[in-house]
Amino acid sequence: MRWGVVVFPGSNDDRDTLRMAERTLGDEAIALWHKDRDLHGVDCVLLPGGFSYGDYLRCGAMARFSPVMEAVGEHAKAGGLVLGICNGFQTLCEAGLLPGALIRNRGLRFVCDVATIRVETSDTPFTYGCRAGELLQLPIKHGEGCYVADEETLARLEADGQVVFRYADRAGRSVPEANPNGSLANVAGVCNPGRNVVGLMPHPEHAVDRLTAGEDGLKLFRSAQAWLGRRPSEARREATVVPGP
Amino acid sequence: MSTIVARVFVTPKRGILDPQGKAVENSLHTLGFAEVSDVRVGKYIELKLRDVARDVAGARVRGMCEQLLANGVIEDFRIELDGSAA
Amino acid sequence: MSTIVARVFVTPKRGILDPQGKAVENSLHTLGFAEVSDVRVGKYIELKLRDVARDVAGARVRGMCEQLLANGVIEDFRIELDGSAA
Amino acid sequence: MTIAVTAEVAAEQGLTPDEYAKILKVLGRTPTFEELAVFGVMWSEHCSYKSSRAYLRQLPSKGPQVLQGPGENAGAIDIGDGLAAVFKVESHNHPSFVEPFQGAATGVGGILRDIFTMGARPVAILDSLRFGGIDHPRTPFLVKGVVGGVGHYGNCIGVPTVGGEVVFDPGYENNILVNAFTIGIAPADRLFRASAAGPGNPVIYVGSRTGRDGIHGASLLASAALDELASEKRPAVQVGDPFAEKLLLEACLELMKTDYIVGIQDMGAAGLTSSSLEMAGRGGAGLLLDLDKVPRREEGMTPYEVLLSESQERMLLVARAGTEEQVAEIYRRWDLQAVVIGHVTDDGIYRARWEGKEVCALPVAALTDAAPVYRRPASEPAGLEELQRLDPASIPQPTDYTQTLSTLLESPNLCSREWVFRQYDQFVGANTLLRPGADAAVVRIEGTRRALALTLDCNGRYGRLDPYLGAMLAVVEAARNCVAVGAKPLAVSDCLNYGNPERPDVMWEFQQGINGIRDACLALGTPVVSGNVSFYNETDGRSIPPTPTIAMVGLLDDIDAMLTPWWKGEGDAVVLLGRTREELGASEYLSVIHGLQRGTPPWIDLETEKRLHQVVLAAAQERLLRSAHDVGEGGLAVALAECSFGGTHLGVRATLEEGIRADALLFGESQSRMVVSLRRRHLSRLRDLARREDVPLHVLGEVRGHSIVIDDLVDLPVEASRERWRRALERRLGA
Ligand SMILES: Nc1ncnc2c1ncn2[C@@H]1O[C@H](COP(=O)(O)OP(=O)(O)O)[C@@H](O)[C@H]1O
Ligand SMILES: [Mg+2]
Repeated sequence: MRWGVVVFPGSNDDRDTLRMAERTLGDEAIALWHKDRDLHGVDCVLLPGGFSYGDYLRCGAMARFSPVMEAVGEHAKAGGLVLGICNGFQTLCEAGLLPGALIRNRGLRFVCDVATIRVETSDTPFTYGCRAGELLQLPIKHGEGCYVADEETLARLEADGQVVFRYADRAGRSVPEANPNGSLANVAGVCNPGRNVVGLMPHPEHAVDRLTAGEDGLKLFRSAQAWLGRRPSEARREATVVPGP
Repeated sequence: MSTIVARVFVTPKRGILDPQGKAVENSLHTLGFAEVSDVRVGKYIELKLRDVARDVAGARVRGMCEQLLANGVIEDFRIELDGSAA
Repeated sequence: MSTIVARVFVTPKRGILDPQGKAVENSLHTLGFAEVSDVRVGKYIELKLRDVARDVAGARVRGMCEQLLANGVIEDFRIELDGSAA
Repeated sequence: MTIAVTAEVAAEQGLTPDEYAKILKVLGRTPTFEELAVFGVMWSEHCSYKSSRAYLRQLPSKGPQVLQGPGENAGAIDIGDGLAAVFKVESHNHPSFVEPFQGAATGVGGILRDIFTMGARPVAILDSLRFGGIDHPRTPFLVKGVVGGVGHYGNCIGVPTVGGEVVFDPGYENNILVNAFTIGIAPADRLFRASAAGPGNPVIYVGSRTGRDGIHGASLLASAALDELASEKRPAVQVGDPFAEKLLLEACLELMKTDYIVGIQDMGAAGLTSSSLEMAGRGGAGLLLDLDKVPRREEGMTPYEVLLSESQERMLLVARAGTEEQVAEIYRRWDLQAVVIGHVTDDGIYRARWEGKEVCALPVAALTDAAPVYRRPASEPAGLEELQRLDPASIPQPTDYTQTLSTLLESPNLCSREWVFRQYDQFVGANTLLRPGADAAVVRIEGTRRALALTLDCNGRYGRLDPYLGAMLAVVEAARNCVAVGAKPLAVSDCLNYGNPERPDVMWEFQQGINGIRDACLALGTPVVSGNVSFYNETDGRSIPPTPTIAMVGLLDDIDAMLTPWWKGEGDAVVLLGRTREELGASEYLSVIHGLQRGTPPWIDLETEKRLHQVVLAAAQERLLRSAHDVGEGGLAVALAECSFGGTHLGVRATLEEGIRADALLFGESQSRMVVSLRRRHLSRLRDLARREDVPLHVLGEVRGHSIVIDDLVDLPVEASRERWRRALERRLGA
């Protein structure tokens, strides 16, 4: 398949993400320059981590206005796949493509670690190959990863199964001690109502190599490959599936 | 139509977590400022507007806030033009 | 002696680089707000003071700024008590 | 307005009467105010190395692996596959004391520029930090600020921070040390030099605008003691903009793929003045600069301010005539401006114009060649011999060794640094094979089977008690830390932090330090390819302990040979390589448990050290070892604990050789020792290797259970003590 990795001024996981898609996944991957309105026919848009526009004012607040984001918005509206990682997640929230917002970590400090993430639903293109309840070890590295949303929004997300990932302990319990940044309900990632746009703070693209941070992150990208390659009959079946809690 | 100074105050919405406000309040208490409460930390943005009539200026700055300076999901904003509320 | 609301404005000192202000100004220009200049981004802190006489309140808040709220090396601060300068 | 130049004005520019006289002589006239200012910064200690240059020449800087030695923005070595590793360590001590967050941040920004100026993409940052006693009221504020600043810059620009040091010692109370190291990778045949050549070629200014930041900043701050500078005389603090530097980095690397560049140099200390003059000096050319063309951030700046501003995130380059527009186009793409501010000339004169008027016309040679070189008087500090005296009999042995070990493991200099490096992005780049927490960091060389081992080391207490040994032991520990991860030590960058060179005792410490580094580097075959000298680290006449921070770069030819310090499997044999002597002098144990900083640092024989390295590297080659760890501060007991703190909760059962007092066995810091673990079936082969190099080998015991058990002296549960060790720093800092 064909991946597109958006490059904003200040993106800094973009090169790793491109390399991952090309070398590890063996797919075609192209960089999408922020000033470019054209997505060059990619199947999936990846918004990488980093500090777009220096994270000045608010993370993702300025990136959201880049010309490329118009195209990303249309791609998303048409049901195209979009995955926002860390700064990419923040940008998708700022752009209104995902609900809620990400604020300063509870501890007020940047935190770099490997976190245990629980997959809450397999009903997104990026968790298609995972089991609900499956645990992933993924790097986190952010200063503003505390997920917040007003009560109705959060209730709706829970009800519609839009919470895709949660911070959990090794036993899979989403307890406060496992929450690295104070996110409400330990939320680590969410999706839009259409479920084709997903954002998360952890870094699956940095967990694709046994020698660095393990390979759990691959599951998300392999899922997207499988989801795009799935049989039409499946597609139809899914379309009728009511999103579970 | 000369230069207008606009001041924008961006504060965390009531009910939205304010980790910074909490931290500052705690530090102030440990520093012995026991009388302090309800600390909220937000942003203060100062800017100059050139050759804009006062009556349009307000609308312009509101536009800036809604589009960029504040995030309506988590923040409220207030505007002052040349020191008086707009 | 009832409750006093104090507002503190912390801004980068003149002459000190304000990367954030620069970035915001550029974005505002690309968003079509060409009339904007001299953008400076600082902190805005709101707090309540319980049972403090107005005349001491000012000194107290100044103390908070010098000790914690502002970094004297690179930031200036201004204080308002119940909406009027202190 | 023009300021009349006198000896007094010269003094204000940091020039001594002699130096001013010399200026009058080489010029044959009175300099203009601007010219005087240029001399002032170029002849400052920071820019001219006038007190250290004569001695730095003694450091070995040659070797088959060296592609670029001292003298450029950074050193470079051959790491195979047609690639070069470009690296340097820099100090930012005084700015970090004045404003910890921004000082540390701009320190990192500066060293990053030194690396990508050479055409290398930075792949790792390390930071060596020294603060006063951890209980000093100001220490937590300084630590939080500095660590925050390092993280802010490195995280934002997207270079992983993978290692360093944190040391607490009252000797740094009023003068903290912030040394930052960066390494980058470039094609070996495309290293860029900072030299101006080709009359008519344009001089191009790129990056952020020039403000009044740090007029005389680094150069002044680094060339005088802090308390000599009345606070109002302290230059305006520089604020770092890592975002601007990220754009600058990408734009420069893009430009470097073309053949437009003749020379390129970052603007660091002494800003435009030193960058332009150094380029002219290296290229043996003249320059003509129109200062009015320099992009400015503020109104009403004077030529003096434009020449001396130390605004960050700026570069100066000389391009081939006719490529101006292409160069500008590349920077525009990254939303940066590239402005032609002058051109190269052939008359060897440095000319600067302001509003059409010439404010500077200086023979470049006069500034560079005529720069003063001092061989300042040096003499051993009084009372050093007394400090070195230590009567072991006067040191009572602990009654409870388990308790003593826990106390050490929770002490400020031995507890985990996790609270620090948790604030640093260690993953970006996707090549970090060994993150902070081991003996050295290991970073894979993109697209190869090779990897770099990186470490910063120094022990200031050793330095204070014997500046020669202290420097030597810093090199030795750094090398051993590389070997411990399976890498061959290749080359060194050094950051020499000392007091006021005008004091004979400090000058003596400095000379001893140079000798120590020279001897160690010669013996270990690790040339010094770059470095930095930081003098005047003193306040109220008290200078810091001699602290020559050593950055060692090692190479792993095959990442599969990489070693970590942590136990791998129950039943593995645990072996001590090297000999334990009855040495307590200068130890962490003596300082933490007995409150003494005296005695002499441990004995070292460089040949013995080298043989230890050969044994461990050979064993790693043959894949005999499952873990390896350097025995350093805190001695054998602390090392065994660290090997048990890998997260698996595996413990160890060890019995020690008899013969010397127990506290020396457990906590003494004898050099040239390493703890390794391996499958029992490999023991005999390891014995052969050790015998061949005649390195003492002692089987301590085995990996077993979930406690650290040493004879009947120590019995410490791994999990509980590891938690206390991990949390100690945070607790002590009240973070
Ligand atoms: N300031 C720092 N930044 C990043 N890593 C650090 C820092 N200080 C210490 N570390 C890491 O913590 C570990 C222990 O440091 P240290 O005790 O100096 O190791 P050693 O004694 O083997 O030199 C090392 O991996 C080191 O890189
Ligand atoms: Mg060390």
